[in-house]
Amino acid sequence: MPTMLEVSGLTHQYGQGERAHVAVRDLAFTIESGQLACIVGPSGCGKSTLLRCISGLIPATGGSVRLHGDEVSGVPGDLAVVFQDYSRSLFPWLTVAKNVEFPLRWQKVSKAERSQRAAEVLESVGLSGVGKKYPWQLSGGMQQRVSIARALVSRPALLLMDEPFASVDAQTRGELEDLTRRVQRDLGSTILLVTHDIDESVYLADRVLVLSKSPASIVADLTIDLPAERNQITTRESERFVSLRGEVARLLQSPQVQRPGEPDPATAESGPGTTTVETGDTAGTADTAEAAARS
Amino acid sequence: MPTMLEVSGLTHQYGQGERAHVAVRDLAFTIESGQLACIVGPSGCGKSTLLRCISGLIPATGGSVRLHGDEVSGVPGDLAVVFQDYSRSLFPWLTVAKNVEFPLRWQKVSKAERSQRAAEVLESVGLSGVGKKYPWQLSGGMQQRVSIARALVSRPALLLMDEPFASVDAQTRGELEDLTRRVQRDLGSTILLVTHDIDESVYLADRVLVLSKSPASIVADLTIDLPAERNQITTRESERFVSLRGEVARLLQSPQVQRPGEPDPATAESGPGTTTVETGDTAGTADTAEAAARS
Amino acid sequence: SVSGCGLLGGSEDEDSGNAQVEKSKINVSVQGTIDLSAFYLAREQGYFADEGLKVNPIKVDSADIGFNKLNAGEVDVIYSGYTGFFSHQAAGDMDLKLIADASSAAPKSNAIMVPKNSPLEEPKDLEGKTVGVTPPDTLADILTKAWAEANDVDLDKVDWQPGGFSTSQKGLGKGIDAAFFPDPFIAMNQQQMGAESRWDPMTGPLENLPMAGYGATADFAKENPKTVAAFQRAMAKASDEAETADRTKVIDPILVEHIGLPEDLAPMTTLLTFESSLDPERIQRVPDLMVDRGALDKKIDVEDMIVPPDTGEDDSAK
Amino acid sequence: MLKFAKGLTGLLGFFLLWEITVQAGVLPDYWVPPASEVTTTFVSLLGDAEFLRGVVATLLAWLIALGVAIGIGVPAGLVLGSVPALQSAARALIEFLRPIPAVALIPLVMVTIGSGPDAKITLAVYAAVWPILFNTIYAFGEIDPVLLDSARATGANRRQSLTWVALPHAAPFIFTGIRVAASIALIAVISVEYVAASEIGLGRYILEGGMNNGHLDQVMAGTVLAGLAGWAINSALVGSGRRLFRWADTEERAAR
Amino acid sequence: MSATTLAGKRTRILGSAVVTWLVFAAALLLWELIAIGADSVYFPRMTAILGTAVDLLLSGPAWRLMLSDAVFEIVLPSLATALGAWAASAVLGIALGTALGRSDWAMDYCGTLISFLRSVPPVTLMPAFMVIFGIGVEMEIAAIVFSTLWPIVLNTVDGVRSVDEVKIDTARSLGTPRRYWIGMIVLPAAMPKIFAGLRLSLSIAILLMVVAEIVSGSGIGLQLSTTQSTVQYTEMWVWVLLLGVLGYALNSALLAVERLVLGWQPTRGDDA
Ligand SMILES: Nc1ncnc2c1ncn2[C@@H]1O[C@H](COP(=O)(O)OP(=O)(O)OP(=O)(O)O)[C@@H](O)[C@H]1O
Ligand SMILES: Nc1ncnc2c1ncn2[C@@H]1O[C@H](COP(=O)(O)OP(=O)(O)OP(=O)(O)O)[C@@H](O)[C@H]1O
Ligand SMILES: [Mg+2]
Ligand SMILES: [Mg+2]
Repeated sequence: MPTMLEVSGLTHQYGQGERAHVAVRDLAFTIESGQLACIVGPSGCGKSTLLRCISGLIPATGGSVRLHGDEVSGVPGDLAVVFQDYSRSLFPWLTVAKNVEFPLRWQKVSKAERSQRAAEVLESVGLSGVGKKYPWQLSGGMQQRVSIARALVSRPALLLMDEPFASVDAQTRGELEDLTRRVQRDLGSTILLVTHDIDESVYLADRVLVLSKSPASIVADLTIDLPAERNQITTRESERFVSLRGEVARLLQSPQVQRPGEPDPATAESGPGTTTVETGDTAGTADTAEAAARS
Repeated sequence: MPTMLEVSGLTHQYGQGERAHVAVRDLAFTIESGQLACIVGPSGCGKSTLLRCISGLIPATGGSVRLHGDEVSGVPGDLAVVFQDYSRSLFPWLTVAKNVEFPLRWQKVSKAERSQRAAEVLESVGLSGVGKKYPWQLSGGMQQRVSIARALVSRPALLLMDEPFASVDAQTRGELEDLTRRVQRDLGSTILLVTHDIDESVYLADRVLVLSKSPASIVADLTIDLPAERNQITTRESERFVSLRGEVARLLQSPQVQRPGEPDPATAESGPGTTTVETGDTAGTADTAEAAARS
Repeated sequence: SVSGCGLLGGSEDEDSGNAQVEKSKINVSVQGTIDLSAFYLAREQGYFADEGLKVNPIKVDSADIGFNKLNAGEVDVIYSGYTGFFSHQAAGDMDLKLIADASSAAPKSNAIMVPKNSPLEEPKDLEGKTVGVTPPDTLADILTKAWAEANDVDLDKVDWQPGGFSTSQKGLGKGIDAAFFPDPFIAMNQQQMGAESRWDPMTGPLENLPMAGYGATADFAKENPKTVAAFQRAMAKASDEAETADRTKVIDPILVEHIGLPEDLAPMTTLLTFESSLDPERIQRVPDLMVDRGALDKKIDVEDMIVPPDTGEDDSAK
Repeated sequence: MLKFAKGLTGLLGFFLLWEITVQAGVLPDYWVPPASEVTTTFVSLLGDAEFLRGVVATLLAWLIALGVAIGIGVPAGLVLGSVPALQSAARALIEFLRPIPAVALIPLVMVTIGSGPDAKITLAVYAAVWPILFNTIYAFGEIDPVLLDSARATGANRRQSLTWVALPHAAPFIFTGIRVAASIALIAVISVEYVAASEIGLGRYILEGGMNNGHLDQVMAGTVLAGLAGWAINSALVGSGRRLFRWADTEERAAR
Repeated sequence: MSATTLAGKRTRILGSAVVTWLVFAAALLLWELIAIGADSVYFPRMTAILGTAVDLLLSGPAWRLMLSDAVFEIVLPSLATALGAWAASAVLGIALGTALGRSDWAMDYCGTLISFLRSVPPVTLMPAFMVIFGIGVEMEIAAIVFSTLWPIVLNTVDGVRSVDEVKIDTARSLGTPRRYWIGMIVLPAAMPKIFAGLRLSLSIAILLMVVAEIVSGSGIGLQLSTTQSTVQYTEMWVWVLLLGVLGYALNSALLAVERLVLGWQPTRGDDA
């Protein structure tokens, strides 16, 4: 598969001088086209910052992000973002339907098709019939689903989702997870999804990137070798699932960077784990290790 | 234990005329002083509305809410709310520390004590050292924890929390859950907590209220008979925990109101469940059943 | 441009002249002073029309605005106190010509007024008091100070309040102890507040001082000699008539109708002397006085500024 | 309708106060004619065709001026609000020019563009553009960055985010700016007519009344008409604003 | 956070100061060139204006920083009047705006009156002001307050009314007592909009100062009317440009205050 996204040496620092805060330091990873990668990491470690840098909303203070091999500067087309702050990301002066149609405005899509696609995607997130309401007339979970619908409507090639299911109930969450995988399969979208739910990350992902405490660096890069077709009940009950989620949980709790060559306690313990370490940039990894040691 | 909160026949309708939307219909339950009750229910069913009515932020369109036996009109003192929209509920013109100190301003608390208490409570939510920053300089999960800290700092007798841990990572979440139970025990606070996480509701609660789809009515009122001292690992592994969470999950999936006398398929299956049905208001329950049938 | 729009009130198209004059329709900037009654008399009696002129008065609040309009070409002729003409001539922003005389000071036509029951007796009493005039180096300011100096008042000891007539009027008795007024302000102040005319400043060196006249730009005068002459003839006729006319029958109705004075007030005013001569020697007193008082820094020769009246049938005699 | 009645009550209260102060001799009636006298003059003026033509001229000039001010102020405000570099360059000149009073510029304007409609419109635009420009810039400063990011993330370019996100977000506050500007423009038009003695207009009419202080009832009647016109304009603006910005109407939101 | 705020704070401030002076210098140069071309008494050359300005304003003794008597007798009193009146109007306007914004009842009754009053041209009210307050500084202050009040009131009402619902709910749930409400929630949230009104009315204050001084015959306004009547256009321009300088200085001061007060705004972001 061709490489969709290539992040190398990515560093982002907020502010300057004394008040400077390094949110992300020297991150490096690549995502293949069509992959669904989940990012997990402690609160405040820099996940949202990472997504913002990838989406070009903020320019990284160091390193580079490449999409299809081109350096990202500015927001690339063909991209959609679900923000963590979903309620603030909806336009209060537009109805729900108009909010969802919003990204289609600058595409050559007829008005009729626009509203039809908006209705479809609203239905797929379980929100048929609220199109005429305003966002502030919806509950929190409904607003979050509107923002997911808005991201999906333009059928983006790259989808960045920041804790997209945090405010919906378990059942809807399951449905949305399945929807996400369906979108990945049907549209071939590449998806980067931040989540705090370890089960969710394993269930959804082809790969799980585990980040360290702030400033974020990659602790582990886990390939999820579950079958492509997943099922909320059977997949979650499968032995492989349970072992993988155990692995992610352990990695999150003991955030040690494994150096290539050294025996890795986590993988050694968890048996047939497929923990691989980002080896593309040795210098980067070494740096990251230092950073982790410092923190 | 004395009754802290008594909700009876509570109905709330947004808007009027054609655009009217009944979010909560004819709810009735009571919470004893010092209890921690979790509310679970599908997205958009009316949980946040219920909390807003209880806190007196919006007047219910029907029914009554009594605190310590007094009808609630206006916001009672001794109450704190963690809003679902945490990022919007923080005051952007105040630093984090000042945000947390906010509720202490009108209490007879000296300035020094105020900032000390704020620092303490910030530390207890894992946020020491960010007091001087502004809310928008924090990550989503950190903002959410600030709003929790602000609710805790005034040591409220009644604490209403609307999905308070939705944006924090698994480990922090566990710590915050334990903190919540500690607050309940140490301060004797009564806590009403909305969550989408079934495990969380069972782990945290003394009671779980399961709500139906919109308009919300009570599907079940489950007493959680786990030991008061809970532990993230052992409690969650205990057999009783697993059976209870299975029960809540089933209740959420098949939202049928059980009538007294009739055999309850859910409880019948799950064995020693302690599902009790709100029997205080039979007419109300009948109504709710109808509503459930309609939806 | 938007001025083409009729509703907005843009100026209509200029007409060209007729057999008698180069330009038959002329705009004249006028003020609210009572010596303009000669001008209105000329209009009412059809003296302008007889000369082939259609004269359109444009009322302005102060001569400054009138001069701006003259400069912008919005008016062709301006009525102004003489000091205004000489200030502009000296500044060089316009080359001006005087084309008709209007008035000179008559006894009691101007006054230093004091509020009712004022303790001020002698001009010297003004020292230490607030005296209302117009902005420095403009007419009332020059006149009042010239008069005060002639009466041995130390000008530095007086607190001059240069707000102008309207301001002096409202402040008289409330912060202003005395003020220079022309009519109709004099009559109005007497009638409304019982203020008194204490001194006539237009005495001694200022007696019969020329007060106001009509002017145009040199260019206008050069390009429209017949028009100017026609205006001069009409104004001279009207001024002479006004000077001798029956006050109550002729002048007062004009004051009410055109100057806008209330009916009961019009007869109470004291008229200036209507002048028709445009005599350079007489008028020369004004720029000389201005140079004296430091309002002009160089001498101006009135003779050069005057368009001598063309007295029609006397043409050959001249 | 009830609201209208309440508003009218407030206005009538003011007129009553005015009448009483004058009648009681607190204010001399020869300088401030009593409300009743002004009202009589006012009513008689409404039948005066010449006067009404003046009013129409004034209102038309006002309308054009406000339109031009909006056309300049809003786009300029959006651009200045979103491009800080430009803002600091422009700010110097703007802040320098802004406090220079139109009154001081009247002679120059008269010399360059005369005292006709062009002049009053120019000066009214000059006076009215600032509230719009300022409120636009400030509204822009207040915008939630998450909203802008959301728009950019959907592939909207700078211009598109400006028109579709910044503008609607700022709209209610810009609208307040327009309301402020509307009365400032009216004041400017009338003032120019008054000071520069325009050929026709409400200000011109007031000027004639005030000359020699002869007809202060006429001055006051003209002034009252200016106020009433401003009120009518404002009501129209508020009415359309309520329709336009329903979503921002806090009362609507509070109607739970 | 957003791209608009990315440039470093220091470089931006430095850059903006340089840009500011460059813009000024360019404008002055342009003026000089145009004036040479136009050759009109109405538009004297900038060098002439600046020369006159130095004579008028900067010819005093060294111990007074060269400031001449005119500065102390004309400029400073005028400035004090404008600033004092503006400050009074700010206090009054914010108070009134807050009261009206928080009460539907009050706005119902006063809204009409306010929109009536704020459309009344202050020029035509000058006679009334003169009669009520006499000729002098009180009348000038009254005229300035009357005109600067409305933008502040309107913007405050707007700001007070558009406080985010969630923040209001939060404050209510935290039991914020009435007396703290305005100072701690309403005003901070409305502050950006109030500042827009304050800045706007600051220049209106200078404008009305001139208008009032022309009628009352004092200060800078008198200089303007005198120089106009006596056709001293170079000097008139000195006063006109001085008004610009004063306005610019006052506005810069207000901006500094604003930066302090509104520093919390994310879009102001000296941190992002
Ligand atoms: N301001 C409002 N105006 C009109 N309808 C509203 C308003 N707020 C909420 N609603 C409606 O009321 C219903 C209940 O909303 P509520 O926020 O209480 O749900 P919830 O149970 O908290 O959902 P979630 O878990 O998604 O937060 C929803 O259907 C919503 O559309
Ligand atoms: N605008 C900002 N200015 C300064 N610091 C910021 C800003 N935004 C974020 N930060 C800091 O950067 C760090 C990373 O923030 P980020 O939002 O990327 O975390 P996150 O991984 O998304 O956390 P969470 O899971 O809680 O959302 C945090 O410590 C935060 O305080
Ligand atoms: Mg985040
Ligand atoms: Mg909710």
